[in-house]
Formats: sequence, structure tokens, C-alpha cells
Amino acid sequence: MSFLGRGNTPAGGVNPERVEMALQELDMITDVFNKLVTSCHTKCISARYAEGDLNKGESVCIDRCVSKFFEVNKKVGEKLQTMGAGAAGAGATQSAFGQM
Amino acid sequence: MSFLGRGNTPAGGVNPERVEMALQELDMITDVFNKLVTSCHTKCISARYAEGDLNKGESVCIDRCVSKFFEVNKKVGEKLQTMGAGAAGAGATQSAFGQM
Amino acid sequence: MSFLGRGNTPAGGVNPERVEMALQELDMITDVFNKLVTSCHTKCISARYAEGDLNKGESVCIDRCVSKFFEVNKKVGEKLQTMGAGAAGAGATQSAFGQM
Amino acid sequence: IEKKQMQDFLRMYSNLVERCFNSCCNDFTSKALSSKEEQCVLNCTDKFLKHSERVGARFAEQNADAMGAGSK
Amino acid sequence: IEKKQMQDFLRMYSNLVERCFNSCCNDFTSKALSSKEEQCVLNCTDKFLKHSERVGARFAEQNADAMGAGSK
Amino acid sequence: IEKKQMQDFLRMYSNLVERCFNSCCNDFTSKALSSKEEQCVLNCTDKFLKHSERVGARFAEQNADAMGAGSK
Repeated sequence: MSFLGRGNTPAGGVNPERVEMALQELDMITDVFNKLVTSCHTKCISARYAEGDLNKGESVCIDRCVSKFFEVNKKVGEKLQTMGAGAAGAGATQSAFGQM
Repeated sequence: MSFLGRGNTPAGGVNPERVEMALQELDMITDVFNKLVTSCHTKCISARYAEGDLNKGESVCIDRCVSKFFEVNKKVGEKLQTMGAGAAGAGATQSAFGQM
Repeated sequence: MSFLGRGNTPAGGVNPERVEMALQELDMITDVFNKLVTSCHTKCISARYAEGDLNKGESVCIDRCVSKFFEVNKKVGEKLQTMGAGAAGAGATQSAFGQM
Repeated sequence: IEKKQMQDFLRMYSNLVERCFNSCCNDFTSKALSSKEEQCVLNCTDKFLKHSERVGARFAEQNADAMGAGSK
Repeated sequence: IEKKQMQDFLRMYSNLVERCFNSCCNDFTSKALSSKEEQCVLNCTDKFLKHSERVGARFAEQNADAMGAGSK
Repeated sequence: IEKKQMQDFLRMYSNLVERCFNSCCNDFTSKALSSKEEQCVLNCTDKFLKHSERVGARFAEQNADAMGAGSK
């Protein structure tokens, strides 16, 4: 699965609704990416800023941080699916996680 | 008053502007609700996550937290009204808090 | 330079694209202003709220805080320019900082 | 409206991931989730949804009360 | 534009509620606001608006200075 | 799309200013940036961009892996 569980985009012509959906998905990915950047920055980067380069420890930490974040994303997605995500989100869950 | 001080919606046909306003109001309520969820989560939920259920203390805390949040909302609204909310917001204040 | 490096607006008639850009710029300035308010509030305002007025120390702190924030904004902008801001942002950097 | 619900759901989802990641993952000596971290994430998700539900129920009650008071 | 001002105002309002709630309310043994909490909320609101005004005034000055420097 | 990139860039820029200001500036006995603060801001900017790049590279890899696994 891709980050949003949309591995295979259905083929087809361009229509406005599809463009709209793609933009929405892009927004979502940007949002997730920004959260990832912020979380791993907090976890891995010392706030003293004695130098401008990433040191070895920070670099390794970032790699692991991204991995774990993806794993957490997967676990949360699975958990939401098994719970049906409550009444309100149920329909949306179907479509967003249908391909995971 | 309701959360946004709009107890009584005026009757009338559907027009685009009204739909737009309703969507804006919905956005605002969603925003407030999300802030409420986050604030009460911080105040009431232990970050250890030893179990998945809300315990008794957490549940009671949530109920009180929501009550207090509404009271604070009311106090802030009243205070803004008495202050006129400064030059810029004055017009907006009128319309948003006119029915409180 | 102004905060966004747009000292001189080119003359010309009103067209929708220009209005769109102006609104985008306004959004950006609002965003920066809100961040400034929040940062300086954190740095300068005691969270005890024993009184409603700003005391002398808080007032002086706010003035300096705004000054420093602008300086930091300038330094970050210059740094981004010299770095070319990486591959992705390069085009955007051109247009946003061209007039600094 | 439907589009908005979808967006709200996705935002809630990414907030949940962020929150549970930040609370549960503090050891970066390994790139795999430990079983302790995994349990923490599951509990965090579970608890957050129950929390949101309870807040939502109280929110609705308060709003209804306020409406009632307003129309008196 | 007008719609945007309204939105900005409402966002400011909800931020203010959130901020003052978080700073002033830490006791959840009761569901009513204590008089101490209430005073704190009023001061917090008052101070926040004065703070924003002052920041706004300095912001405008700095921006004007920067503009002036740019057109030299 | 282009407009969106511009917006994302500007948001990144303002986030960077906020972050580096908050981390580096803690002394308000003067209104000018000290040379120590200035160096901190430069390092903070530099490091943040390198951090974002590295996160981006890992993000892309993980996404590609996930896609591959999904289409198996």
C-alpha cells in the first residue's frame, strides 16, 4: 500500500472531479509530510544548533524515525478499520482504506 | 445562545451565499471542536496509554473539561463584546455576538 | 524590502489573477503575523495573568521581540537565497525573494 | 459537504498518527516498532476515539442547552 | 475580503478561548469556573488583545521601515 | 499546482522563521540579534533544510516500498 492506501490509480480521462480529488490527496500528503518533518525534528535534532550539518547520530535517528512513523501510520489505519471508526467516519473509512 | 451565538436561523429559501455562510460556520464549529478535543485530551488523558478504555477519573474529567471550556468561551465572548474588540473586529463582533 | 520582499507593486489594471495573488499574499502576512503574536506572547507574557494590562517589562520585551523576529526573518531569507533553497523550491525562491 | 467530511476524517487520522507517534515512540535505537510501542499506539488510538466520542456527546448537550436558553 | 476578516476574527476568538482555557483552567474537581479562574480568563483576554495590538503597531512600523529602505 | 507550490514554500519559510526564532532567541535585553543568535539561526536554517531533505528521501523510499508491496 502507498501512504494513503491508493496503490493503483484507475486509468481514465481527465475530469475536473478527478483533478479535485488529486489535489485533495496532495494536500493530505503534504500535511502528513509536514507532521513527519516536525515530529522527527523534535525527536532527533538537538535544539542547540552548534553546527549546520546533520551529525551521524541525527542522521541515523531520522531514518529510524521515518520508518517508525510509517509503522505507526499503518497500525493506526488497521485499528481504525477494525473499529469501523465510529458511525460518522465509517463511509469515508471504507473508501480510504479499502485497498490497504 | 448556541456555541456561536446563532440560536435561531432565519427561515428562507436556499441561496448560494447562505450555503457559503453555513459552510463557514461549520468550519468554525469543527475548528472549535478540534481545539476542545485537544485541550481536554491534554488536561485529562494520561500519556502512558496503559489501557485503551477511558477510566473513571478520565471520564469525569472530560465532562467537567467540556463544561469549563464552554464557560470560558462565554466569558471571552462577553469580554470581547464589552471591549468592542478593537477597531478591526468591531463590525464582525456585532454580527457574531449580536444574539448572545 | 517589505516583509515579503515586495516593495514596489507594478502598476496596472485589476485582473482576477492579480486579486488572487493579493489575497494569497494577505493570507501569508496574516499567517506570519499570527506566528509573531504567538511567539512573542510565549517569550514575553507571564502565564499567571495577575492583571489585564501589559506591565513595563512585557511592553519593552514585545518591542524587542518584534524587532528580533524581523531580523530572523531577514537572515532566514538570505540564507535560503544563498542555498538556492534546494531543488524543489528554487523557482519559487526566485520570484519571492527577487526584490530583497 | 461529503468532500469536507472526507477531509475532516483524513485530518483526524493524520492528527491521530502524529499524536500517538509522539507519545509512544521515544526510542530510536531500532527502526522497528517494539511490542511495547505497538501496544501503546493501539491503546492511544482506542482511547483517543473514545475521548473524542465523549467530548462530542458533551459538546452536543451543551450546545442544545445553550440553544434552549437562547430561545426562552 | 469581508468574509476573510470575519474568518480571521473567528479564528482569533477560538484561539483566544483555547489559550486562556489552557492557561487558566487546571482544576477539574468541579465543572463550574471558580472566581479565580474567571478572573484569570478575563485578564488573559484583556492582556492578549493589548499584546496583539502592540505587536501589530510594531509590525506596521517595521514593515514601513523596510519598505522605505527598499525603495531607496 | 504552481500556486500550491508557492504557498507550500511560503508556509515552509514562515515555519522556519518561527522555529529558528523560538529556538535561538531567548534574550530580550536588546533588540538587535547577537552574533551568537545569528549563528544559531543560520545553523538552524541549514540543519532544518538538510533534515527535511533526508526525511523527504526516506519518505519517498517508504512510499515506493509500500506501493511495490501493494501491487504484488
